[in-house]
Amino acid sequence: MLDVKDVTVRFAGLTALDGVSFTVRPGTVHAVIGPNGAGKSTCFNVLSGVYRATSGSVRFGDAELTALAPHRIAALGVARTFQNIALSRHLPVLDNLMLGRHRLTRAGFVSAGLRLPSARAEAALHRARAAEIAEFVGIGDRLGTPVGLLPYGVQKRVELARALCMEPRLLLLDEPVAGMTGGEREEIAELVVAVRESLGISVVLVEHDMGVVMRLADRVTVLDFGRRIADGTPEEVQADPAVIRAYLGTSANGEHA
Amino acid sequence: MSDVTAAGRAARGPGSGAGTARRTARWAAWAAAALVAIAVPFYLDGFWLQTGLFAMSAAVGAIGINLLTGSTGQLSMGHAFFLAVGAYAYVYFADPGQDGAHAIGGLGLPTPLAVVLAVLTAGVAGGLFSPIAGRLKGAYLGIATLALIFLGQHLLFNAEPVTGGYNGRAVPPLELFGLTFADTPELVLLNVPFGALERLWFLGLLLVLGAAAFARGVLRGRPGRAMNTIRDHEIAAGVMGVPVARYRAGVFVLSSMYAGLAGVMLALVFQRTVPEYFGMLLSLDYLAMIVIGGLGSVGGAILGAVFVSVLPQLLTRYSGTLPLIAEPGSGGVSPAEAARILYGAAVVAVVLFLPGGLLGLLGRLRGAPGGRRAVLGRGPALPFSPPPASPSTSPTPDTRS
Amino acid sequence: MITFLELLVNGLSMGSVYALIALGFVIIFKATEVVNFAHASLLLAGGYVVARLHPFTGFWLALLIGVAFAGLLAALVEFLIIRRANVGSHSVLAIVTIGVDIVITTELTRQMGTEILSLGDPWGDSVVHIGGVTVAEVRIVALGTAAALITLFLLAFRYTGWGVAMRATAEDAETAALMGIRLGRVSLSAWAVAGALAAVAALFLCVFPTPGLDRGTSFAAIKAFPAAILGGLDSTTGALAGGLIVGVTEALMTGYQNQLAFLGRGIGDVAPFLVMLVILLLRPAGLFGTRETARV
Amino acid sequence: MEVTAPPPHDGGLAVSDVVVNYGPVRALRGVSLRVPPGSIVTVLGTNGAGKTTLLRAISGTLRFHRGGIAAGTVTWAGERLSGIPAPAVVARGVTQVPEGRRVFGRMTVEDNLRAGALGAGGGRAAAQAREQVHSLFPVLAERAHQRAGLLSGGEQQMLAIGRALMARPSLLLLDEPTLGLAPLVAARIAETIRQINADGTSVLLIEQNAATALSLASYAYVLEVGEVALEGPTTELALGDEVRRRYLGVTDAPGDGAGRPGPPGDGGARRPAARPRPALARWFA
Repeated sequence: MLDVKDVTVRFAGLTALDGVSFTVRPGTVHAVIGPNGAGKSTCFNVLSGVYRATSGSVRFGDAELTALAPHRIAALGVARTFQNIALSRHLPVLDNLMLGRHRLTRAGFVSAGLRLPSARAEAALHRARAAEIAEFVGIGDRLGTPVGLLPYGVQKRVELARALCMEPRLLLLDEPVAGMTGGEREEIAELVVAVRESLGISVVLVEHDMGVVMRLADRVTVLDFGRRIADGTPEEVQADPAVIRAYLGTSANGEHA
Repeated sequence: MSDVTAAGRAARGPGSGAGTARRTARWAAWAAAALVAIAVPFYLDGFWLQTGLFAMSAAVGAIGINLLTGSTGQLSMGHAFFLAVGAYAYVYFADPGQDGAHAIGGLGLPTPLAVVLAVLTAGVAGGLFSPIAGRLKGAYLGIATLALIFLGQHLLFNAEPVTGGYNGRAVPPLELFGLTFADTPELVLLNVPFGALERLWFLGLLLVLGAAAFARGVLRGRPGRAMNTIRDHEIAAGVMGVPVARYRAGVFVLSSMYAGLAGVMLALVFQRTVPEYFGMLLSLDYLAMIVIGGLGSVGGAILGAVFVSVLPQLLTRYSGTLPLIAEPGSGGVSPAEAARILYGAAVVAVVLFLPGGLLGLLGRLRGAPGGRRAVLGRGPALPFSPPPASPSTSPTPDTRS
Repeated sequence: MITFLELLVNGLSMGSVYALIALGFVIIFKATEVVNFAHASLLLAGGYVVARLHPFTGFWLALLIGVAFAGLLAALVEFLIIRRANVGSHSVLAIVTIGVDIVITTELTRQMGTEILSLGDPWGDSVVHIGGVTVAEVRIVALGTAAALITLFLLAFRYTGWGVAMRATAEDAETAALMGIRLGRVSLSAWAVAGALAAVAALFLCVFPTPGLDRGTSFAAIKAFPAAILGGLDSTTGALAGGLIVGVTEALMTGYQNQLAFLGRGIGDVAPFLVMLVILLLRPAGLFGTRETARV
Repeated sequence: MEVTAPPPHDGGLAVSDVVVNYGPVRALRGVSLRVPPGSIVTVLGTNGAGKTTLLRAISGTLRFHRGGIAAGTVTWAGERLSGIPAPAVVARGVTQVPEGRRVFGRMTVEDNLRAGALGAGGGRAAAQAREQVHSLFPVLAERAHQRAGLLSGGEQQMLAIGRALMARPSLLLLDEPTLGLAPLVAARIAETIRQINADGTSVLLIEQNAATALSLASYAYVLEVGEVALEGPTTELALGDEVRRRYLGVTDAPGDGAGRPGPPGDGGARRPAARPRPALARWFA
């Protein structure tokens, strides 16, 4: 379904991704992991069109993503969250969620400005769905609060809800549990499982918390220095000496293998 | 005045007693304001009516530039150009023109049609600039739009067959449903002679209300959310499916059309269009209006427009009794200069001490519902604020690759 | 051909003056990320002080005081307003500088009224002949002075500790602070230097063939804005190139306006802005500007 | 290196009950730690644990991120660091090497080093410091006139460290110095850190690379969601399963909450959920 092939990204002399390939099968959770600076965020930025790949291809269904602008990729049903929250702080939660409905709604300047019945009906329909998704994510009682006033953990949930509001076919989650407490992590992990089970969509996950990764992922791709060093089931990856070396450093080689 | 969305209303609890009371109070306030607005022409003289009409025109223009600068984060110094386009286009479409030594062109169309076409022309002019308006952002666009001012002045002075050159052109009065917005034919209502200004007053009120309602609809609806997100986090907007460049260009066009309408209103009140008026100072006035009133909201734009348009007139009217201010022409600080200095300083003061502008101040004074907004309101104090610099506990992009 | 050369020299001379203004504009932007719309008013202030003082102090002392005054005024704007406007966004600061501009310009034009003030420069309207080319002496002086100041500035930028601090701050303010660089001082000095450069430029905007300092001078100064942005707001090289492009374009369009009559009178004043638009269409970040890479 | 537990003392770095907020977001929830004079202490933790925030609180750069110390104090050699701006912290002998190196890429190597010396006066001290840096990293002398942006990752890291040393710090704060470096280069950096420490500079080292950090430092703290979750001498921590579990998610007993402290048995993904899992219907319209 999502096929990443030989993707290379170079910035001014620096190779951030070097011929990375992996495939995400429909309806699975695929984790991309690796030490800091391994190229995971670059990878997400390529998938969502924020960066343009120097070479290589990303196919999603029939579409080639590497040539598309971010909003065109969004139109294909690819949603993402941001590691460093990217919400409008002044706007209430509901408005942030409604932004997720942007691609599914049509109201333009004229119909919104004149409040035509079509625009109002559309808004009401989608507000209801946004509220439903908010409920699902556990922020149903915060719809009217400006996002900037919410605690960090809740803001992360708003990010997730906004991405779900796009009714994606592919969901990219950039460190959904970073900076959360143990209990919160459990809940978010539960949510991701629930998303996959109830919507059947594919999820690509960048995450540092290996516990969460091992629990959620069907398949794991490990990056280091922008290269793919391993790819397999969580168990296989966990036992891979190259992975252990990447994480614990050279001297840990013998100790933990 | 408040710009609370449906969500905001929901949060306050739709059925709560306090909510109902507040709503009633708000209706009462609106009704009172409407009564006052309707009564004004019966009591005030022409000077104040004209001032009020200027303020109305300014309000329409300010709403437009606030959509661009306040809500989308795009700075424009070229607003005066689009006002000029609106004003001159109206004259050109409405005036039959004249032949002879100083031939002046004109189409002599029905005046209401000329108004509509003038607004559309301003929109087209904005659209022609869209390759730049869509690709540049923030203050960069501000400098680029300086070009429009200079280009505009050049055209106004040189395209004499259309603009009348240095002398400008007389503005044909508007005729709507048999009513002419001019001093003749005479009309007396309740013992008050109803001249051009009195008649235009009500038209102006309607136009401001319409413009405000439309802008608010845009801001509360799908386009408004996209605009705010472009301002707050451009990349997120793109990833969420908003075509950022197209939206930037679109808002620029919409803002130009507002300016065009403001230009038409100005022309109708002033009854003559002259090139000098549409210079850079006018653009600066508009930026001052929206900062002083409160960036990003319709109410703020209107408040700021009233402040900036009425202040010089107030000072003129009372220059005799105010210290430091001299009568015009006597060599001291003239009222117009005093007004400019005052609102220039007001811009600085608002950013330093009054985040949210006059509207934010009102909200805070009113307490309760504004309380939260004053802290983190819809009409943000920081229109271009970047995404929260460090929302995460480890805010540097730790995984930046 | 002779006309062309004369126009070219005059254009380069004006261009170097625009470059001085644009350079200050760029320095402020690099050091503090503020687009300073009050720059023209700083220039006007410097020129005004020179114009008022020279009958009493003589030209050179007046110039010195005028330059110092503009630098001080700029520093004051930074210290009292820019530094205190804790808005977290540099674009809001651009609007604040518009407010500052309105206040200073209004007050100065009020003081000037309709007068045209002479700056009392010693060059007057004398001309020099080089080959068949006739050029006003003061235009040569302007070119020389601007070139010298720009060279001096670039050397300081490159070799002094101040220059290192400026460049480090421009690249990465937080890391510069980690190195112990005082950002407040860097920003204050950037504004002061920019103000001083603007005052020097004011002199050369108001000498022959211009009648003197008047209300229109700040509009002449505004032509440095397209110079700065078409070169790239964050590039000193860009400011120089932009200034020269604007100066030469303006001079040629004005000089050949009879042949360009179909474009209307006064096309020379508009030309710099048209050039800016064309360049921005091709390169939105300007000729030498850097595009920021998005970080998510 | 014989430190077993940092004893209470007046010298060294003392971070006491520091709470840091970024607006409504609390990033550190009362962190205390000590770096005795002359030692290397490391802080480990996953992304978002608050490691970088801790360094910012010490170096005075929180304000660049709209953050601030809400409670607690930071002192170095008895002098208070909390609440003073970054240049003043440098003046008191504490210099940070930022994460991701952040060399001034458009400036030459030489100018980068000059920038580093600006906080500590100039003159002879700077010349001496430069000599020291050049002897520590000969490559920086070779490339003095090259643009820093063109250096390799490892060389940039050396430059970042060298630049910080130009201020002649008595305490060096290192934020992930081996980030994104090849193992051999990382080992070289680690060796340098050891040498810098041997020359008398105390080091607070933040690392993801647990093995490197534990081999360098005498004492380690593990941060988790803004709190110190674990601390101890590195000799004890290195062998413990705790670190291994935190970093690799390796669990000895299958399914025990995936190696994090948390409600045990609170539902693993592959086991029946303890409480009803929320559900969301697909959307059709």
